[in-house]
Amino acid sequence: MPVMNMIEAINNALHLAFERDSEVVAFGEDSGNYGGVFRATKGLQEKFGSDRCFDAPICEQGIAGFAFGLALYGLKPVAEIQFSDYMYPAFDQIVNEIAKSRYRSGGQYPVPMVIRTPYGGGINGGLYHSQSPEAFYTHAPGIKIVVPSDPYEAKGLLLASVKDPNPVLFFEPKKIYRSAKGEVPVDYYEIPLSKARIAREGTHVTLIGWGAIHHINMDAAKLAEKEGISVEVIDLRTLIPYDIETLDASVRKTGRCVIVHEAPRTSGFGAELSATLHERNILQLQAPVQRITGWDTHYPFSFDYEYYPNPKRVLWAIKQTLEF
Amino acid sequence: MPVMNMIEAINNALHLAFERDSEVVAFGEDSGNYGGVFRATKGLQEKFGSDRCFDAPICEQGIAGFAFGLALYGLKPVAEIQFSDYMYPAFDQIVNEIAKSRYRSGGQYPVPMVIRTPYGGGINGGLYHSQSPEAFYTHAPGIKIVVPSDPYEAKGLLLASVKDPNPVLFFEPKKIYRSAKGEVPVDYYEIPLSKARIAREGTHVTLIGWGAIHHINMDAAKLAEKEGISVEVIDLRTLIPYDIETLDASVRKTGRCVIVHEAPRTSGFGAELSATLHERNILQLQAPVQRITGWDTHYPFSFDYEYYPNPKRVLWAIKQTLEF
Amino acid sequence: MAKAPKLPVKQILDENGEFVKGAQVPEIPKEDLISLFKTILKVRVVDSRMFKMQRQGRIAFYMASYGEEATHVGAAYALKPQDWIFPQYREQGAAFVRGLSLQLFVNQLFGNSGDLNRGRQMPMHWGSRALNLVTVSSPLGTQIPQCAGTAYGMKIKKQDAVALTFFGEGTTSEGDFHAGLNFAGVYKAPAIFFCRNNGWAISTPIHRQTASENIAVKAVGYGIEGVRIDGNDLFAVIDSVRTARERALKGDGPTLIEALTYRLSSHSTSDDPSAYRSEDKDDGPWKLREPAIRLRKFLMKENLWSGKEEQDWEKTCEKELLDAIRVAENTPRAELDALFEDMYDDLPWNLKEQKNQLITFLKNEGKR
Amino acid sequence: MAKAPKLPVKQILDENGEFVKGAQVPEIPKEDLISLFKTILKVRVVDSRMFKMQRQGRIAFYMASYGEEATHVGAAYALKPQDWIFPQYREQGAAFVRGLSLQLFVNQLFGNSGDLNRGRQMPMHWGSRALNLVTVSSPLGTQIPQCAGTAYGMKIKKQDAVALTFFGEGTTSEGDFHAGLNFAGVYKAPAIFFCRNNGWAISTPIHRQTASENIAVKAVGYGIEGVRIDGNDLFAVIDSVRTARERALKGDGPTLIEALTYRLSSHSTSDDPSAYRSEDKDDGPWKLREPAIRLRKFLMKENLWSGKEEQDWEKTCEKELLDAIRVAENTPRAELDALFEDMYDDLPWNLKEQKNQLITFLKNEGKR
Ligand SMILES: Cc1ncc(C[n+]2csc(CCOP(=O)(O)OP(=O)(O)O)c2C)c(N)n1
Ligand SMILES: Cc1ncc(C[n+]2csc(CCOP(=O)(O)OP(=O)(O)O)c2C)c(N)n1
Ligand SMILES: [Mg+2]
Ligand SMILES: [Mg+2]
Repeated sequence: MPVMNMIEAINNALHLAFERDSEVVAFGEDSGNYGGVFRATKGLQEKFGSDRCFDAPICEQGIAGFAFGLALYGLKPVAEIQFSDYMYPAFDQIVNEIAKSRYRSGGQYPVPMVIRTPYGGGINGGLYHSQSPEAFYTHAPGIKIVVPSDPYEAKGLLLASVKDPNPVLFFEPKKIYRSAKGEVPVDYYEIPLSKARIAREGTHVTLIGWGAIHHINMDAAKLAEKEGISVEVIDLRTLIPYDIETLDASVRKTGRCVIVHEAPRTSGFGAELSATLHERNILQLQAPVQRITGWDTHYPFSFDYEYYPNPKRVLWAIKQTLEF
Repeated sequence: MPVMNMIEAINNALHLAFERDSEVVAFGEDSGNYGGVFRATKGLQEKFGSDRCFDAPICEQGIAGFAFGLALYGLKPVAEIQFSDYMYPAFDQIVNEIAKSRYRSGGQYPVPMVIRTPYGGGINGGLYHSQSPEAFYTHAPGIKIVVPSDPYEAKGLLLASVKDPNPVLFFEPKKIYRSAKGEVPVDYYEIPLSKARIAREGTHVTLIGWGAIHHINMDAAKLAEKEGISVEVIDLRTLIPYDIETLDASVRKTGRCVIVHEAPRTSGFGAELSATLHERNILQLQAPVQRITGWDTHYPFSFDYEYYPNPKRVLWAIKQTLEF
Repeated sequence: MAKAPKLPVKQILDENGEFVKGAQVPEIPKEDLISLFKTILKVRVVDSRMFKMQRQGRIAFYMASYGEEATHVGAAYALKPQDWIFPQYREQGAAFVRGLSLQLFVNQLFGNSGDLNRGRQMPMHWGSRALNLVTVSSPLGTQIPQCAGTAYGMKIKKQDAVALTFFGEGTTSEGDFHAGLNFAGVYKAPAIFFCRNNGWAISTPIHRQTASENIAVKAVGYGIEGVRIDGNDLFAVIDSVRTARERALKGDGPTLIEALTYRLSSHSTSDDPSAYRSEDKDDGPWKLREPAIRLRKFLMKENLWSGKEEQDWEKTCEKELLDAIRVAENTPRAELDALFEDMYDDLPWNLKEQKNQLITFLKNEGKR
Repeated sequence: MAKAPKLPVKQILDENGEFVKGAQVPEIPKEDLISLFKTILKVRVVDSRMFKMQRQGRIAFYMASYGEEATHVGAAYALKPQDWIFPQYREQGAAFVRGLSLQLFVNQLFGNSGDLNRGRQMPMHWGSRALNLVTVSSPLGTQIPQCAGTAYGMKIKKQDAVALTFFGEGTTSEGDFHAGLNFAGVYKAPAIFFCRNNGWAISTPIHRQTASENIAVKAVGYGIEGVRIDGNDLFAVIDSVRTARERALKGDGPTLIEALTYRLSSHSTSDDPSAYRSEDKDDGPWKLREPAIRLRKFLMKENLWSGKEEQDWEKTCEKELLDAIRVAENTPRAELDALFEDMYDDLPWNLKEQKNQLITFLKNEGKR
């Protein structure tokens, strides 16, 4: 099996999706001739023509709306928003249109489509190249939200997202676009949505994360192990609709839970998970569910280390939870 | 003291704000000549001229961006978004610009301004005239979020918002625009932001809500009283930054808590409150914090009764909490 | 100096029901002309009845299109069934031309179990997948880039089809208008952007909406065709849409059509125009210019129509409508399932739990 | 047929440093011309040094403006200190003209404690309240309606001031462009919309950005003035902004200026233009047209400048810059307070708690 980094795996997935289904099209700012600023769509235009992979004008609301129209007509758009920090101009099209079309039309007009977008910090990107805005979209029922954590995951989840009959926002952790490497089958495969992955089994505490943070959590689990703490690490993969069964089971087993995300704490997706896990498992919980998150500030260029959750901060929360 | 409904109180507040400070301006779709589709800005143009109260083109992103520019230049814009369902086109200006300007400029460019917008269901408005989108904005630190629950509150909180040196989103519960009536002093007064109001003291359970839901909660408390249950009802008033002291104290006192909001459950603001109250008070809590909310669907025209939280559903949650 | 190009307002049938001298009259079979006129009358019957129904509290909301009927009736007629229509909301005539039954239309107003939307939307949010009539959505302008996307889909799938979207002049201020026309221009998508310039956006007159000389010149900024027509002239409407359709299919790109008309009705049943405009001064002149007058004159002159026929037809419409209303009022509302379904292709765990919670609650309350 | 009006490209100083025959030459004192040319050279010194600094890993990111210097240097010069500037990001010359010191500029690149932004933003996000220079913000186009708002504020406060915003041709596709120009048009706000049409938006050439004949004609859709100028001609830039400023202050409304130029540099230090354009074919002709060549010729012909002076000046700039870099590199980064402050005018409870949490953590880690 070849080793790929995350961008390569995503690019490979797109090539396969294009081959299998001629109705798949990809577009976005700089997506066509250039293959995207991160090169995720590299080679698609060359191979499949500029009808199917093309540049969009700089207009995120247009990109989302245009994708909606393509999806209505039976095509399968995989649109790219160059940075998730720049997806907000498309917020209305996503929240009021894409998320609502199936419902408001009584099921007549579903809009299966994918919006891919790089997200996240840890790259000295400051306020506008570091955001992790997934939580905003978790409050907009009607869309699915997927966040892969490594190349293998990225390929399988992206192919499942393209096949899914619902709109999917696919958040790609750009921090590890090139650094996360792993063996990836060259053939087509899917990883089912809404199934979390227990990446490491453990008994003392459940640690939940997604995307690039999953690696922080794995590192924290290793640090914890040295101190005799057994951490169960869950890669959530799909945020909406998420895999409550796996979470419930793990939390009931360990009785303790820490949730980690990059986004600001207040109303981050950790809040929903924490509230729900408390509601459902309070009798089994031996400590309150803890959140380690970005602070309630914007992403500060010069304080990347202090802002981005790191394994030691996670370990610290794990210990607090255990000592509670 | 005259009796006013909520629209009258808001209109009165705006008139006072315009009189006290010539830099206050108000605008929005149909805000000028017509005085707004709900008539909140009625009489302002006539009295203060069309420089200070004027119609905006139909373009929410423009309204928010234009207000930003006015605020930078030292004016105090009070912009209206006709329905909060239509605020999403302005999401980028609000989340990436208005919320971030002070921070990103090192404090050089704060943008004190108010965006007023009617929100909420219970009015047979269907998907696009019923939304209660406040939670989206609670994940965007840098702005304050205020939701008044009656005419007296609306006037005092709006005047405090206009005076506040930070950007404020002011969500007005249109369901009770005309039905909520009460005595309102004609003179200028402010109600401080970030202070919750204990509207009814109680000992068995804490009930938290805001806006129109506060009345549902008061009704639920009355129903509960008949069954011998003493409910402490808190009107949150300001969602960001909220009054943690009052919440903590109440929850520690009662040991039980129900949070009610109209918005869909997942990642609604109830999630943040629930997570935080669990984290801080788990040892005092005798039952998990419950949430009564809109369902994780869009707002369905024909199921207003089934969707909108009602006093009986709240009572039901209160009892579940007590029986836990 | 960036002067706007002068764009004449094309008129074919004048206010007196005469063809304008020298005008190229589009070919329209006589029976079609009659049928289109009948549709205009039908829209009026429906509009005025439904307005009253709202006043009686029998439906929650309504939006009439009095004075603007030629725009939507004519534009829809000029299209082919495989063409898609993205409405704004004030184009009920297009729905009727497309073949949406009165029953389905009325069911939507009631949001009952016969409503194609399963009772989920406010009145005036009709649509039908079978008829390539995209369901109305309230947020203004969102349909414009969507229409561009569908049109591009038609192009790359090499279909003999175009996509047309309606919108008001007020909606041209939205960012989505800019997005949609620009994308369509760049990709030469076979799209038709049909602007009903009815002078008002609720209380806001067009000169406070934009300083542009008119709406059609906005086409210049997108490198697409722009035309102005008398929107109360059915012939001009049909002609302009046909021409735009041909251009689009030839690969010459999209057209922005500005149809000059006037909203003689209130904005909606929630609106009171007397608070912002004068019935005499503002509306007055337009009452003489509304589309049915001249069409009636024309048809009568041609002996294709008579007062008697009009009375009969209106009665027929009224009766059909009252029947539809009766049926709709007796149709139960949608099942509770409709509250939770169609969020996704299936029901995720949270919705299953919430549905159970609601059912339990309703049972406890004796409501089920 | 909506034909775009023909808009000639105004040029005053041609590629050979000669005045175009019949051109009205704007009055610019000789010492100002020299100083502007020096600023252009200074921008080049800074750009090329900083580009290298990024390659050496000493700063995180940079964006050069090679070939476009006349646009921002000239436009800023044509304004008055009370006028506000809303930059996009590639207008460092405007910052220098306004008086932003090299030290402050470099501090921003380092995000150290001497940075006016308190180290919070990526490099190239300069700004200064004292200089009416609005801090750069990465989201494209957001500054355009903001500029309209500020300009309107100036108008209703009856100030003798205008607001100018810079943006690239790619940014004209954003909805915010539409919003800003439309609002400014309706309110006749004293705004100047200055588009640097440098041909490319990262890898996307202008013809894939819009099908519009050019950018300036987009003014037509907003009922505002639109002009095209040679953006590599400092005289034409100054002339156009002065004219726009006068119009604005007379109450004649905003102007959209399209300055034709070319981005000879890469988009940013993250970009590799060889992947999407040819240095020979695409860039080649523009290398001969860049703004310094003709200005140098002109000044030399007028005996206002010499090769020796240029060498000396570049050395001076280089030295001043190296000094500033040294200082910046030795300036500590901002205090941790800067992470939490300026979210609001004061620190709410959650930020206080979070700050304490972080400090405790860092202390535990021995990092504080
Ligand atoms: C995004 C958005 N903003 C505001 C509204 C509220 N609104 C509904 S109709 C309307 C006026 C639309 O005017 P126009 O486009 O001219 O269409 P007309 O009603 O005249 O047919 C407004 C402001 C909305 N529905 N969506
Ligand atoms: C809203 C938004 N979308 C996308 C980007 C990413 N981006 C940064 S610069 C750029 C190209 C801008 O081109 P142009 O406006 O022509 O300016 P130039 O760089 O040529 O000076 C893009 C797409 C962004 N910063 N903001
Ligand atoms: Mg209109
Ligand atoms: Mg450019």
